[in-house]
Amino acid sequence: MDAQEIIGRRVARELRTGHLVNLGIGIPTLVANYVPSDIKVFFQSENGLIGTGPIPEQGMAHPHLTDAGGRPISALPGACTFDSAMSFGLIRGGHLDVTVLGGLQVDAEGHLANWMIPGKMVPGMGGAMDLVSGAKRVIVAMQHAAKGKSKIVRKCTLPLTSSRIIDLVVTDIAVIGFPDGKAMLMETAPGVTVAEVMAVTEAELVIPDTVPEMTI
Amino acid sequence: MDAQEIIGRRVARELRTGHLVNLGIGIPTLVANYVPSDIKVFFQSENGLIGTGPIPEQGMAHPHLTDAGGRPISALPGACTFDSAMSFGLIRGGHLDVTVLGGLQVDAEGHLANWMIPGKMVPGMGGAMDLVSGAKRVIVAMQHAAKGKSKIVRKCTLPLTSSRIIDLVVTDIAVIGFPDGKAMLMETAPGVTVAEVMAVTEAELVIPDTVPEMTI
Amino acid sequence: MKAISVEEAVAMIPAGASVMVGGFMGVGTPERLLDEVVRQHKTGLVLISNDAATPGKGVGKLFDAGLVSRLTASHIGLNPKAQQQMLANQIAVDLIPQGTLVERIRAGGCGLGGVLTPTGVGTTVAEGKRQIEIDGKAFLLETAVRAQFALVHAFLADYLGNLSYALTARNFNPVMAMAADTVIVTAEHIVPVGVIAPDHVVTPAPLVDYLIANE
Amino acid sequence: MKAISVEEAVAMIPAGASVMVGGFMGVGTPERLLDEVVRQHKTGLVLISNDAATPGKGVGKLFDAGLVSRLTASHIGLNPKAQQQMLANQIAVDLIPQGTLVERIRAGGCGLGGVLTPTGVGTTVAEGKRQIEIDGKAFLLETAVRAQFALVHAFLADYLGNLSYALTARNFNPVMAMAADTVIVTAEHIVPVGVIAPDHVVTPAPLVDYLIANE
Repeated sequence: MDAQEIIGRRVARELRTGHLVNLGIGIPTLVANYVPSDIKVFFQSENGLIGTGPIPEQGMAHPHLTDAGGRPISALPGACTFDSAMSFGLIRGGHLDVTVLGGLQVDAEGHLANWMIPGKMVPGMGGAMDLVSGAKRVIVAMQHAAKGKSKIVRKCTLPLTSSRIIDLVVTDIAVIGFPDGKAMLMETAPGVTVAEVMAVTEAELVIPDTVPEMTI
Repeated sequence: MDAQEIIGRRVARELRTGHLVNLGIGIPTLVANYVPSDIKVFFQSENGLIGTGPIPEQGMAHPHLTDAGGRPISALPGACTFDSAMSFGLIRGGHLDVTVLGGLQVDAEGHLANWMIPGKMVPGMGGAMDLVSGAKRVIVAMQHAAKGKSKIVRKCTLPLTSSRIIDLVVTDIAVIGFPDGKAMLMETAPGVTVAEVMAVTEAELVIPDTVPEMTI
Repeated sequence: MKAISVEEAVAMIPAGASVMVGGFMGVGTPERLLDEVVRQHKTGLVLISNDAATPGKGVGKLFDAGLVSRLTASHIGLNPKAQQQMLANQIAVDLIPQGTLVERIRAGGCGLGGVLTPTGVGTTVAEGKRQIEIDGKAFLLETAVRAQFALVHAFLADYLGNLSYALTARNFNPVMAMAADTVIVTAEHIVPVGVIAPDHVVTPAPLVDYLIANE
Repeated sequence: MKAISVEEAVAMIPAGASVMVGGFMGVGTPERLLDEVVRQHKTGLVLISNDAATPGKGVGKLFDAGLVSRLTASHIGLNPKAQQQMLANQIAVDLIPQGTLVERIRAGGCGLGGVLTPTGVGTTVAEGKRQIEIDGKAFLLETAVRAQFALVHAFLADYLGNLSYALTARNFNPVMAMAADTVIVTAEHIVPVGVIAPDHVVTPAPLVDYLIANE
C-alpha cells in the first residue's frame, strides 16, 4: 500500500453517515475512494455542489459541472447546487462536518500553514482559510515529510491558514491529534514504530503509554 | 375624484417602464390601479415576489401566494420569487427604483416618520426603514392633513423612519419636493390654490414663481 | 436527517427554548409544528419570527396560548393579542427592521459576526449600537442571531431532506434553516430523491435535522 | 433590460474600468463577452473574479492579452501567466479568501457596508483591517466591493431578463449580478417569458441591464 493510500484510507475512517465533507485538492481527494459502502456522506465541492459523484463516463462530462479545480465530475441523485455565497455560508457557518486539506506545515500547537511560500508560491488561499476557520472538524492529510524534512514542525514558519487549532493530522506514518493544544501521537502506520515517527518529526510529540496501530 | 384617487393617479405618473417598484399598504397600494397601460413596471412585494398581479379570480387564490399583508395576490408571467434575504438585498442594495409609502409626518427638511406613535401605536417598522434607506427614490403618498392637522410639519415629532431625505410627497392637494433640503411646493391639485395649500400646511414651503397644476 | 413524528419533534423543545419560526404573516409557517407546540404547552418561548401573524394563524397561535416570553420581530401590528401582551409587559419585544432581521439571522447561519447596514442610522433603532463609518458613510453594526431550534415549512422535501419552497411561502424559511442548532421541517409533500432537480433545491439536505413524517 | 449585440455591449466598457466577471475556473464565465473584450483590446482593466482560470479559458484570456492592471481574486495558482505578471509587478493582485470575497461582493450588491468574518483573524489577511470583538470572539471587518460592470453568464434568460443557472456554473454569477452599476449577461439559451418558473429564477429581471442577443 503506498503512502497516499494509507492516508486516504485512514482519513476515510473518520467519516460518519450524514456528514457533510469537503475534500481539498491532491491527497484529500483520494479519501472519497475509500469510504466504506455502508457510510453515506455528502461531499461538497466549494464551487457550488453537494453530492459530488465520480468522474463521468466517457462522453458524459458537462462543461457546467466540475469540481473546484475545473475538472469534470458527476452529481449523485439527491445532489444540489448553489451559488458561492451559499457555499461559503455552509462552510463558514459550521455546517460542514469535516474538511480534509493538504498541508505544507502543521506545528506542535496545531496550527496549519498550507497556502503560500513567500517569494516562491503565491497562488492565493482560495477557500482554505474559510474551510479551516469554519468547519466543525479540520483534518490535514499529508505526507509526514517532504524532501526528507519533517512537515510536522515546532512552529510554522510559513504564513498560517488560520489561527484555529486543527483537529487531526493523518500522514503516511502517523495520526497526530492536539488535545490540550499539544501535538500527541495517536496512532502509527502498520509496521512503523513510535521511535521511527519521533525520529522524522521536528515537533515535540506527546507520547501516550500505548500508541495503537492505524486501522486502514 | 376622491382624495385617494388623486394621490394614486399622480404617483402613478412617476413610474417609468422597467422600474422596480414597491408599494406600501394603504393608499400606496392603489397606485397599481392607475399605471398607464404603456408603462410596464415590476412591482415587488417584500415578502418575496417581483411581478405581483391583481387579486386572483374567485377560487384561484393560493395560500402560498400573498402580498406583505398576507392577502392573496396573483403573479404575472415573468414573475419571480425569492427569500427575504434576497428581497431586502434588492431593497437595501439600491435596486428598487421607487418605493411608495404612507406617512404620519413629513417635515420641512424631507424627513419621514411613518412607523410608530409612542405610547399609542407600536406595530414595528416592518420593511419601512430598509425601504426608505435603500430605494433610489422615496415617494410618500398620504392625505395632506389628518383630523384637520397638517401632516407636513415643521419638524417631525414622531420617531423618524430614516435619516435619509425623501424625494417627493404626493397628497390630495399638493406635490412637494425637497430640492436643497427644503420643502418646495411643486404642484397643486386641480382646483386648489397655492394659498389654500399654504393655509393647511404647518411646514414652511418654498413657493416657486409658477406652481403648475397636477396632471392626473 | 431523521424522519420523526410531530409529537417526538416538539417533545425535544424544552420550555424557555429559543425558537425561530419561518413564515410571513402566517404564510409558509409550519402550522403542524405550532399546533403541537400549543398542545404540549411549551411555555416561555423566546420567539424569533418576521411578525406575529394574526390570532389563530401561524405564530399567532403561540400568542393565543400565552407561550411567548420574548419576541424578536419586524412587525406585530396585525396581531392585537401580541400587542396587548407587549403593552402589558407580559412579553418583551425587540422590534427590528425586516431587512436587518433577515441579515442578522443570515449572519448567524453563515458564521458571520454581523453586518454593517445603513438602515436605522439616525433613528431610535441606532440606540445602543456601534456605528461604523466606511468611506464617510455611517452604518450600524448589527450582530448575528441564532436560535436553539428552527421550525421550517417547505413545499417539497425529498427523502434525504433537500427542500424547495413555493412562491411567497419561501420568505424567512431558508435563512432560518441555517441559523439554529436543530432544524425541524414540515413539508407539503415528501417526494423521492431526484424529484427536486439539483438546481431547484433551496435548502440542502445536510442542513435538516428532522423531517416530520407522514402519518 | 435591453437586448444588444456583443460588440455594442463591450463598446460601453472604457479602458481602465472595474469589471466583475462570473465563473469559477472558467466554468460559468461569459466567454463571448471576454472574447470581444480581447478583440476590442480594453486595457488596464480592474478585474474582480474568483480566480484567474487558466490560459486560454475564461478570464485567463484577459491575462493572455495583457489587459489586466489590477486583480482581486481568491486563487490564481492555476494560471502561470497571471502569476508571472504578478511577480513581474505588471499587475497588482489582492488575494482574498474565497468566502470573504463573495461576502464582500454580496455586501456591495445588498447595500451593506461590510461584514464581520472570522476568516483570516490571526493571519496575514488581517493586516491593515479593523478587528472587532463580538461576545469575546474576534472578527475582521471586511468592506463591500462593487464594480462598474458585471459580466455574467446564465443558462437561461427570458425575454424580460430573468436568469437561471446550471449546476456549478452558478458560482459567483448571481452575486455579481447585484454588485455592479451595469450588468451585462450572456445566456446559453434565450427563452420566452414563463419558461423559467418563478421559483426557479435566481436573478430577477430588473437586475439585468443588457442581454447579449442571438445573432
